[in-house]
Amino acid sequence: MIKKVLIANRGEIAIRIMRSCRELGIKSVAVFSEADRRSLHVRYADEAYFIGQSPSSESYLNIDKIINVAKQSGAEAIHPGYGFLSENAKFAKRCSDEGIIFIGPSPESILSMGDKISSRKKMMAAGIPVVPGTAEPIRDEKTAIETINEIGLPVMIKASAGGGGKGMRLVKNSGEIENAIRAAKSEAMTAFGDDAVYIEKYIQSPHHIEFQILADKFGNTIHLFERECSVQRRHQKVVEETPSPLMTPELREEMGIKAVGAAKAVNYYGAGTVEFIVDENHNYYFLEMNTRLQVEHPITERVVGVDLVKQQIKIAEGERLTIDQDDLRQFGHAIECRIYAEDPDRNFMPSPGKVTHITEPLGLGVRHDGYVYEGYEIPIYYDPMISKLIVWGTTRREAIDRMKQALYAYKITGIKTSIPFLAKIMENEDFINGNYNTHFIEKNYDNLMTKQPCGRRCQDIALITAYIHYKNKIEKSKLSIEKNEPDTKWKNFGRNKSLMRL
Amino acid sequence: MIKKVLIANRGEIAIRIMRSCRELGIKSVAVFSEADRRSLHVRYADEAYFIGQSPSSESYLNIDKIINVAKQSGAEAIHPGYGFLSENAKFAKRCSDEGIIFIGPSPESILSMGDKISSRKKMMAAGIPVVPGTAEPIRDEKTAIETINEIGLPVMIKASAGGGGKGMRLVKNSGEIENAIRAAKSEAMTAFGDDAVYIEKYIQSPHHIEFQILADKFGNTIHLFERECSVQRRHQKVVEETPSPLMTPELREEMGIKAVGAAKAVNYYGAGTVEFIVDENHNYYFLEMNTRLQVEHPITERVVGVDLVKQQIKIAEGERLTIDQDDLRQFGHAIECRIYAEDPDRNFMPSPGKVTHITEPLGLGVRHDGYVYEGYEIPIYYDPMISKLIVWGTTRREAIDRMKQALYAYKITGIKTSIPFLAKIMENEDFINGNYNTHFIEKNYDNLMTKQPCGRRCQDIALITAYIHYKNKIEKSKLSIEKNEPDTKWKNFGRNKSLMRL
Amino acid sequence: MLEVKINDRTANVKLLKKEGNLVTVEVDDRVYDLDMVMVENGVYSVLYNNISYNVELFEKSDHKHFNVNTLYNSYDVEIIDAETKYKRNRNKEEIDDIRKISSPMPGKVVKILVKKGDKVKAGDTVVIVSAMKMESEYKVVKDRVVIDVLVNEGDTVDGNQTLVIVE
Amino acid sequence: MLEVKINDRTANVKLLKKEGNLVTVEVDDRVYDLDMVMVENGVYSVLYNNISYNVELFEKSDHKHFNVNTLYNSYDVEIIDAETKYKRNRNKEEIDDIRKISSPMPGKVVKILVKKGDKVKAGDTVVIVSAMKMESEYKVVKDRVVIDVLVNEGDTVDGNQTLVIVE
Repeated sequence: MIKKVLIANRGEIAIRIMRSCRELGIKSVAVFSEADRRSLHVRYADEAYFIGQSPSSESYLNIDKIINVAKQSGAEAIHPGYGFLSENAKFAKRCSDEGIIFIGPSPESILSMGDKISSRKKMMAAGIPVVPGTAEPIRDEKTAIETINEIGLPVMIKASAGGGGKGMRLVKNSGEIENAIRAAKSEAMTAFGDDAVYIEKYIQSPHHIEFQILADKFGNTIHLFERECSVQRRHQKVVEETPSPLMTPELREEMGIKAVGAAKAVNYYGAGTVEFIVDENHNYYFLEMNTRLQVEHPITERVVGVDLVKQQIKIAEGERLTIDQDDLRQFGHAIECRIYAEDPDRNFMPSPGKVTHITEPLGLGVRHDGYVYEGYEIPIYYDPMISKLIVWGTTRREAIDRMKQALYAYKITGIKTSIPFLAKIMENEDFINGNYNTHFIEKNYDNLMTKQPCGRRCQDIALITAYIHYKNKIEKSKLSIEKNEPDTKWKNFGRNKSLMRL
Repeated sequence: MIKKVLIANRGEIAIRIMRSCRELGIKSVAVFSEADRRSLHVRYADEAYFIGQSPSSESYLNIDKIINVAKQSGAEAIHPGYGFLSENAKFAKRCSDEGIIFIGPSPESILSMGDKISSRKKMMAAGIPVVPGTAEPIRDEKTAIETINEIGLPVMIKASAGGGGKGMRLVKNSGEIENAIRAAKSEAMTAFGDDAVYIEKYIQSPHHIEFQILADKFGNTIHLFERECSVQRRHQKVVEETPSPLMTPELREEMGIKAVGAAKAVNYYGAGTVEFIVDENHNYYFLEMNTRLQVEHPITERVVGVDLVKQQIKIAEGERLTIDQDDLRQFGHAIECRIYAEDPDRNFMPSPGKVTHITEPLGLGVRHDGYVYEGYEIPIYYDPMISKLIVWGTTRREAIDRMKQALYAYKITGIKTSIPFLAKIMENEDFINGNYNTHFIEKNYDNLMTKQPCGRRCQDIALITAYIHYKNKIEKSKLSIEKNEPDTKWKNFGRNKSLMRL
Repeated sequence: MLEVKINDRTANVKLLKKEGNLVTVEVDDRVYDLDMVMVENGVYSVLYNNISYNVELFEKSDHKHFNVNTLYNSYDVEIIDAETKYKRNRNKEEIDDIRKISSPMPGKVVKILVKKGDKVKAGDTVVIVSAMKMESEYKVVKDRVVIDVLVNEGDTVDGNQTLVIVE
Repeated sequence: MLEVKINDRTANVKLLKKEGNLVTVEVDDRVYDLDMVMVENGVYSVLYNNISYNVELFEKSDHKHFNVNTLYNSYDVEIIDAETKYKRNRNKEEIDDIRKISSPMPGKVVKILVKKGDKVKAGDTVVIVSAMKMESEYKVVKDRVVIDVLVNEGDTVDGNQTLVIVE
């Protein structure tokens, strides 16, 4: 039985893990950098150890220091959270060498899934579909044509030395094939001095859909259904939901079986996520496996009713899974919005700074996983995500309405956040209709950036408030000068002191 | 379709109702008393109207003023919440006379259930068990003995003019009957000048268990299972949970049918609660029906997955229920703790005042319905309940662990609250074993009032913190006097102003 | 060095060292090395031997009386500085025999049962204050004479405000 | 009367009446009767014709610049008092032609690409600041000469702190 866990992380995920530890009666040990002395995870933990300077490389990524704290504090296990060392096979190995339980999969599983080419091969061997394409660069035009015919249109031709969109050609009609190959090769030669190309199936209207996996150390592997993660900005997930509006019961069952197969192919244990790309015709392809807890795990917890962190800990302790695949079902609908400290009006520039005031959304069907508090100064060194808002409703429509309501109630001043942008997503017609893929934000950009018009009255009320605040302040300041305040008490006290000859 | 609702209430329940209105796209109208200008329900509403002085009799209980605001604002409906006018048949009638929808049952249903004797008779007629006893006072000793034999032991003999425990006798054995009757009658005569007595079945180890009802205006009536409300202090509920640890599937089904029957017997529509007293042998008796939303409704919402306020609104709009009894099931376990502004160390004396700081519990399975915020001054005029903490877990044990964790994370300074007392309940062995009835707090009082011992180290840290705070303040104050601060800026500004001859 | 009173215990407290938020403090015979930061107004995060404590201070208006909450306990703490000592001595001489009757909670004066000059007996109720639908009666513990009544029925009063003075 | 600037609009604002939290204010040609209470530090509850508005003020250190948030919009508001007007006139004369390059967000200076005396062309990047794993490049909009570089690589800088001065 694990009695004490070191959480090698910070922010909301550190606190979320500590909560489950506390419910299990497990003591939690926090580590913190210079910038994080005031962070909530330090205050929430049972113990807290300083591990170095603010940049992550000198603290949260420093394996030696973290191992030292584990030994010093007597923690039997380390939970890495997400990010930082969570998918670092070396760290997982080191834990095992030092006799510390790493709450996550084996170093071998992490390595197998960490490398794109090796994991692709493993998946193909296990019968999991991957995006059709060439594994080796092609220099010969004829081979290129043959390959394209084999894969089937549409395809994407990419310079193998490539990047930045140069030497890339999308081919949709068979008449375009030869011209496209030549153009791509010549462009690649000019740009990179190498005309080798890759050919890959082009996925139209791609959806990013992932399956949550749980596996124990005895080979029992289950999935906890899907999460739809197609609302992305610059390949960063912004909104996630479950069930996916694209999913059918048949597709869910089939993909679930494949996801379990993917995990079994690398002897996976712990919690993990198998990511797929899915097109509108329900063709799906393995993308990668995240060998850790995901940011968006709470929507699964809400709809399936399982505490994933507790499951991770139990698996790490060597317990057998007590949940059968057949016991699980999805109840209602959950949506997560990631709240970032960023300014949507300034091209989503990060907005660290001091939180002067915060009102958190509460009530029926609302879960909020955050870490900032009034007076907290958000450091410049780490991820701009400050919290996650998770709502649940009996239907997708109710969940959207509830998210709108929760975003309305959520107020943070002092820093800029993505809340207004998220509210616009909840009001967007394509999103409401569940009619979206990974191009959603790009396609709806103008709509999402349009502000609710606020006429002159609204403006006047804003300026009057500032004016009255300013007036009151001057008034108060004048009174204070007249009355010789503040600090009268202290001055008098000073006088008393000298009177009494201390 | 209702487009605007006036909420004739304040505090957490006003906000909870407004949330559901917002999700349905309905505008909400707040009313507020003098003491409540800064209350959160005023800030959360779309519109807010002042209705009078702080005492409830001059504001929240003033029917004329509330009706006026409804008309002025164009609200088509009024939601009364709980307390205040929620079970006032006159108010419900007045709404109907004025063409305003009262979100609650008909005035007739309120009246039928409002009177103890008439509701008892109606229930007996409908075949709902009531606590066996006499409806009329008994003066004659022989009749008393016959009645006791009819009801069966144990019984309670009560002076009909009674009160304060005088003239009360518990009879457990048949040998005691005659003596007890004589003693009770003589004591009653001495105390009240009247020796008439009532005889009632004495319920040993009583549980307070209630069933949630929903009924539409077409006679469709369902129940949403039970709530166990036996943790009470001075007849006030403190902790509620669902499912009840006492319940069996058979008893649940049987009592559910009776609860639906009770509602039907008074042509009930809307949300309501049928309260029963249940003994350890699973005998149950109708106690009363609350013809409104209950404080503890969220535990039902969590376990059954239905938004009760939305259902109330839909029923009031004249919609048919879309939920069948057979669709409903209980998923997991939920517990509610009521957080009061009171000082458990001073005999639970109320503790109104200014909230200087608040940290709300967040995360998986935690719902928090509150209304106070940092800087808010809790008024002296209203109920001391400041919030409700509702947790959910897959099992009862997980829910208890989660509640402990949430109470640990919940911090309020400036006022005293019942949080430490609630934490002790969650750690109490009888509670953990689900082995409790309405005598729970009385029985476990010493255990619940015992503080976690905190040795000298704990004390020293407390006093050092105060000491360092004091030191820092003096230090800062000295610096400020030397530097001629604060308000230097304003003074300079004053100088500039005069320089510029304004 | 200062005397600090916590509940009924009076301790001698001395700050030995202070560097930023790292402090070394002597309390009677024990020395504590602490990392102590005020994270919110009146809320301290304290690390002692790497154990994390959250300490909340509720400061009374004189800046010397505190209500201090740790996880499970609540303490009354008083900083006894020279001013306090001075006042205490004075109090002893001048006003030792005057008793103030006050309510620890704010509320509304519902009923005043005495007037100036009345003689009251031990256990008599002097004033009733109501807050949040609950009434509290304040009584005298010994036979007394009412010196002054400072409030009227219907008044709203603060916590610890003097309502009646008896002798 | 004062001038108040909101985004690009300048309005004349005059307080006509004030009784507790009830104020009557004239903005240009319109008169507003408002019930306005600061409920939290910098957060106002405003009732206008019984409509409930929540207005959040984020006050800059000079007490005259505000970022004001209503439900859907965010405004920059400036109180133009006599001091501001005076400074503006002076600015025009003295430092009209000096351009300060600053980052609106706090962060760490990752790279400085110029030194004192350098001539830079329109569009050239002058300094790169990183915060929260994201780098932002700051460029000159016209051909300029670098007058001074006020920070070093690796420095942590505040939002709106001047990093480089060009002419």
